[in-house]
Amino acid sequence: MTAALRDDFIPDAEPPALVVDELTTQIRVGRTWYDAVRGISFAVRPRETLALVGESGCGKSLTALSVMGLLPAGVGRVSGGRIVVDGVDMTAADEPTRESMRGDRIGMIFQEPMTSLNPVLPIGFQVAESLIQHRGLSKKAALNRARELLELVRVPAAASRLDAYPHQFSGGMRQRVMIALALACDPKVLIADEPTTALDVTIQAQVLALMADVQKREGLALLLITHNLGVVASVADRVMVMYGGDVVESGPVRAFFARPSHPYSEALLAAMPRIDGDTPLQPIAGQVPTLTQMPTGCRFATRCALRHDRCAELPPLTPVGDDPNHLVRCWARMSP
Amino acid sequence: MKRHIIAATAAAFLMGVALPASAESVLTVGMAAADIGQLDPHRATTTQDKPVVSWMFNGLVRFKPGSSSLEELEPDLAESWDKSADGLTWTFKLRKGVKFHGDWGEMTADDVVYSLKRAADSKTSSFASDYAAVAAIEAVDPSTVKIVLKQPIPALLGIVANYHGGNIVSKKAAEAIGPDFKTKPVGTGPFALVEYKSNESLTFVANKAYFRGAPKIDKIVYRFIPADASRDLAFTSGELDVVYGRQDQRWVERFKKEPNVVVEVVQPSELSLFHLNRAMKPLDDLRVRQAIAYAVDSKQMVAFKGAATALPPVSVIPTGYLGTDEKAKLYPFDPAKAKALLAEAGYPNGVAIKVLQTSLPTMLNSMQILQAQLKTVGIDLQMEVVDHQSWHAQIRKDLSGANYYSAARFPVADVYLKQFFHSSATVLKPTAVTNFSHCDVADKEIDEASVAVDPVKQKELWYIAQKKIIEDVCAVPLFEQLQVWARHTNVDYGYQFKGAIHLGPVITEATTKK
Amino acid sequence: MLRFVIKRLILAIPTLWAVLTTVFVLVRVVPGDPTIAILGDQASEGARAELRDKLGLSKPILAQYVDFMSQILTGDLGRSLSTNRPIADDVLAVLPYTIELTLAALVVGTVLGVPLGVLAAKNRNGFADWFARIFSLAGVSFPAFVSGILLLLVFAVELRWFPVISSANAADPVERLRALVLPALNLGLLMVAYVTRVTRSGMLKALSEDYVRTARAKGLPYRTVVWRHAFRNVLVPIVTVVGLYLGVLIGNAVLTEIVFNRPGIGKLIVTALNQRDYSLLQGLMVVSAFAIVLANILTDLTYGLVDPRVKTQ
Amino acid sequence: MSAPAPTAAAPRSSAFGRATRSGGLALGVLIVVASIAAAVAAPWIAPFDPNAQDVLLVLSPPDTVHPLGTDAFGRDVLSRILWGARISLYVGFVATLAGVVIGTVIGVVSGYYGGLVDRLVVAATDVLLSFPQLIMGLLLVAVLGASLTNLIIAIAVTAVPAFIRMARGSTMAMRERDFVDACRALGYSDMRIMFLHVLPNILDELVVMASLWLATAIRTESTLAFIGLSVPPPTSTWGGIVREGFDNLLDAPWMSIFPSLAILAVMIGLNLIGDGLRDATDPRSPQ
Repeated sequence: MTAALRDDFIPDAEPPALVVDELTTQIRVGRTWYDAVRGISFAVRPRETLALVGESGCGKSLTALSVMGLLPAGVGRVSGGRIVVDGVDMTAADEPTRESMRGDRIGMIFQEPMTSLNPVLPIGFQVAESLIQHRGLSKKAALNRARELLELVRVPAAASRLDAYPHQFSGGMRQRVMIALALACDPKVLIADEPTTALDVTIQAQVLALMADVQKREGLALLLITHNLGVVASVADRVMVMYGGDVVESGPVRAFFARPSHPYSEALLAAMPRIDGDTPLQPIAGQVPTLTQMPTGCRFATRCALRHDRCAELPPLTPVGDDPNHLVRCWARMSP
Repeated sequence: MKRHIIAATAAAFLMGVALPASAESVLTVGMAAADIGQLDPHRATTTQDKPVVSWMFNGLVRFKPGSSSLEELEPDLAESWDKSADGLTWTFKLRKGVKFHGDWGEMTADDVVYSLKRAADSKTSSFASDYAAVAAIEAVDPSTVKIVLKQPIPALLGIVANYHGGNIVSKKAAEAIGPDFKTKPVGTGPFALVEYKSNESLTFVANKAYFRGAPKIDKIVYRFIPADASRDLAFTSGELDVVYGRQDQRWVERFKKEPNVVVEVVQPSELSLFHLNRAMKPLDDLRVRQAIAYAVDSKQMVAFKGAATALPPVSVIPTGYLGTDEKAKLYPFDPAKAKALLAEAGYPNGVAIKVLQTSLPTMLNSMQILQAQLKTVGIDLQMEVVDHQSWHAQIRKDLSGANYYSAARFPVADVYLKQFFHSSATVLKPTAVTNFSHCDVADKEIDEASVAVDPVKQKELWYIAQKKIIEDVCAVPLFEQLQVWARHTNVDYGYQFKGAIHLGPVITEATTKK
Repeated sequence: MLRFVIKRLILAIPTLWAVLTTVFVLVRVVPGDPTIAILGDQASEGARAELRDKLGLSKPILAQYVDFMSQILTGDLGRSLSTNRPIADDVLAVLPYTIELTLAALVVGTVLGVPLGVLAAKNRNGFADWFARIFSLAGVSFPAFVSGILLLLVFAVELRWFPVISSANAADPVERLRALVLPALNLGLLMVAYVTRVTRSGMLKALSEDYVRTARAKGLPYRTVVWRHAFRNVLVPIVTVVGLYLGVLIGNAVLTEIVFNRPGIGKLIVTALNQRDYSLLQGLMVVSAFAIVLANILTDLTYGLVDPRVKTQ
Repeated sequence: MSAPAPTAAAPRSSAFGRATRSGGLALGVLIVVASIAAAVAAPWIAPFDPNAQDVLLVLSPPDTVHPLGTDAFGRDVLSRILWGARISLYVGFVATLAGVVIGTVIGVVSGYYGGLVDRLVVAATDVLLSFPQLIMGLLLVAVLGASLTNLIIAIAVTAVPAFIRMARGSTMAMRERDFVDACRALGYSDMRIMFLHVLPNILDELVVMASLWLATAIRTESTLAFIGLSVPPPTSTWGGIVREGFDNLLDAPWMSIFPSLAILAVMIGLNLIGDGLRDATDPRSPQ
């Protein structure tokens, strides 16, 4: 029984564009491989937005890279589970197949717009490149399409800026270029890893709105990786909280915010600044243990106020209350 | 000048392209030097200069090709000559119809007079001192030249031979070309210079009007290849027909084994002398100088260099010169005696001698052997290594405690003795040449011998001079080295190559390449 | 761009002046003078003194300096003390050889060094990495005079692919090119190690950059990612090294020129120094220093081509 | 990431494998330390007196008695290489050290103060760089003669501009950083800021560059030997042996090749150290 199979949140569901099943990703430290993502499962349907939330080092970016097949060679590897993108099993596929999927049926936007674009290549070409690669367009046709894409993401005077270089663009504009780049081949799945973190607040909103707009228009399945619960609240359909490589809680956004159930989720919410601002911010005590020092059971145990003896054993994901879509991994919060 | 280079380059280009290689006979000669020294025959003194001068010029008489002996002089531009009974007046009858290279016309007595006067003038010649005894040179008629001497000299024919100052240049050319004559020499020889590329090569073409007949070789390319190994490889690969060989046993053996190669080891030899500075401590003490003489094992030196190319020294003058006397006994190798002498001189624990040394590898190598030999008797030869020109300059400023110097000279004892052992040649004097030891013990004999009319008396004086110099240990002879040249068998010089007064093979009208 | 070049050239004048003055002073501090080279070692001290007067070498050093500088200012390099040939002629005769050797060596160094560096970076700590690093170091560990002879022994004497005497058939363009191969290889080896090192570390850095991840996320084949995305960014340090070596090679060409029997500025400088041909040496040093200045300007201009962030104002 | 002893037992890999994966630095240190040890121990481990000539053994090829053959004077090449290591390594270390110290001090001062001082330094550096090294070496032999000291000077002189440039560049970058302003605000003297605050921050880079420059210095010695700038005989240096071997390269290639291999080994060692240090100070590199 996996979470993905139980997840039938949208009744008239199309088949999911992205299915991740029992994914385990390992990281090498010295000569030993450590589990950095432990058997996580989820699915994202077209037009749906799944937010992956957690502190840095919790494994959310690794999950994204695993899906893309972009784990740094020799340092990270997928050691178990299955990743299916638009019906293609990425884990079983060879590298050429994965290459043909990346940028075509699955796109990704990275956190750092300042460094994610190649400084020595013109913007237009960078957007056009995947069209030339996957669609076999001529350079001219691809550049023409790139201009349309840049217009789509509202880059002003797109036509005249095809030959411009990244350093001539502001951060927000660059992130728009990144979005255009990721969308170039009309992918089915888009992964956005902290797409707005590096941007000014006002720009953040614009970029988020743009993403949401494009997603609905293009029917994308969006996997949004963020540590910002405000962003989650505003754009996500569902949310999944990760800690130390485990999914500790997942569910529809509304249910999650209404009843955050894992102690870590609670702590995250408590640490989030609010507009009303009455309650003082509560930082989460302690730090995420390093990979080499992870507890074997519940990985949050070292920082958890509700810790008890059973926490030495990993709790299963169980429904919160009677909501089958809202799951939590905690002995203390498990429904009796 | 610029036009000249362009024209020459264009000519070379045309030759290279238009003429198939088989059509002309090109002789390529490889020389161990970075560049030519001087092409002006009256200035040419280095090993790389002398052979090419011999291809371009003639003297009144010439060394028989393949010989380095004064006994074998034969007519060249002069057909015949007479000398007066007192030996002071010489009359030369010139060959008629001899043409200079290019358009510089016929050689006449005027050219001979001009050339010999030029050779006698230190402003235009490096050999002026050879002509010190000449009182007058006159053209009697266009084909007769008279030379009058102040006093008899040991070998007058030697100074009018095709060697050093005796080479005859074109008066018109020398006057018209002026200072550029040094790169555009004009002579009467079998080959004429057409191109000089700095650091690279000299190209000569046959003088079709050569008075002994048109040369069979059409062109000579004389290449400067200073690196021994690459010169050897170019010879092995067939890119050189004739090559200057290393004065080294292993070199000779290696090339003797190669097919179609002839290695020729020829006279004259260069004598390596270790000049001891008698004006500087500790070599101002005869006993220390003698200790060095006893400590030197020239047999071992020869063994290091190899018996094929090196000879033990016989005197302080190279073997085979007119006046070299083997009776003047050298010190035997006797390290015990050396140590005893050192102790007697007050150095029982050894003594250090500071010497300046050139960084030229061949000379440095010889010094290393000497250094090791002297060390066994407790003499510490401390070398200060400087570059070659600095060394030349500094040893002439009397800055070195002793000095290793290797040289061949005109093969008459007089020249060697005067330049190296006569007090007038002592360094720092205006008349200085290469007397580094401040030797002055045989001035009287050297001077008397140079004006002696009786050859027996003359030889006797030279013998005494050598004996005195050896006894006073002005210099310790180390070893002699012969000249080594190799050619491919398809090259025939046209004579037996046994001696090379010009330090290299004379390429004549008879030389062929199949 | 023209203005940039002119400005740089003007800025280089003090450098050239300083080089010239330094050379002028140095060669006069050096013991020895041209008289031995011109007169030979049998000339008397008196004859040599006469020649010194004639060549103006016995004038006060300041007067000589003034003469020299005023001559240079008229654009005349003067005449060689030992051959009396105009120095400009000698320089022009060898300059093409120097230029072709230097450029060819740069090409060799780059063509060998860059792929080795990329290969090493792609296979970090793998066999290829070790091979590339050791091979490139072997290229510099053997001094040029030894490696040159070894190359000649194998390729010119045993295999007969190339001539031993590089300048023998200079009039024939094909032969001339053929003769250039071994010297260029030999001289180029000098810079392979450094180019490999810079390329490798640059590539290692570039391959870990975010934009490389972006490129991979586009589904580009790894080859394309490596060369189009990562490598393009390493061009700047590579150009820096290559530019630097342009100067280094001009100076280090001497050994290669000697071993392969090629004329060249470097070899001429050595000869001039060995003969104490002051005027020739000074003239050549001006040319050599000027060439290095030009090389620097060329390097800076190239930055503008390989990196859009650099503008050559 | 700091790595405590891993829990999973790592498979024992070969020495080479271990070294290549993470121990390049260790291997480099091993090579260099071994070379230094050989140099120091030369008097005890050299099989022969390096200067003992033997006319019967001239240029004899390698055999069991003379594993690396003999030279033109019948001297044992192995012994000469061992003894030569002393001079060659010494020259390399001292020349590099001199280059680093002089270059860095000038570079830091120049970069820190800027202005006229800086301009003069830059101009002087340009002039130095306009002299090709070999020409500089030739001039030095001509002016000063060939000696150990002059050899060191010739090599150090080429290192100085490189270190000036590096130190100057880093200092200029550092000067813009806040902590320098903070130091100034605290009233620290320029000297103190430059050498107690700026210098330690560029030290990493300096050490890496110095290790690589040392490799170059050891190699340069053989090139300079060719033009006559070496240590007076009979003292042996690696470059000197290579140079002497060149005269007999076609008869006795071992004379040039073995010392060249020694140079290669040390260069590899120093480059590994350089790379290792760079990796250690570069936060991007894995581990």
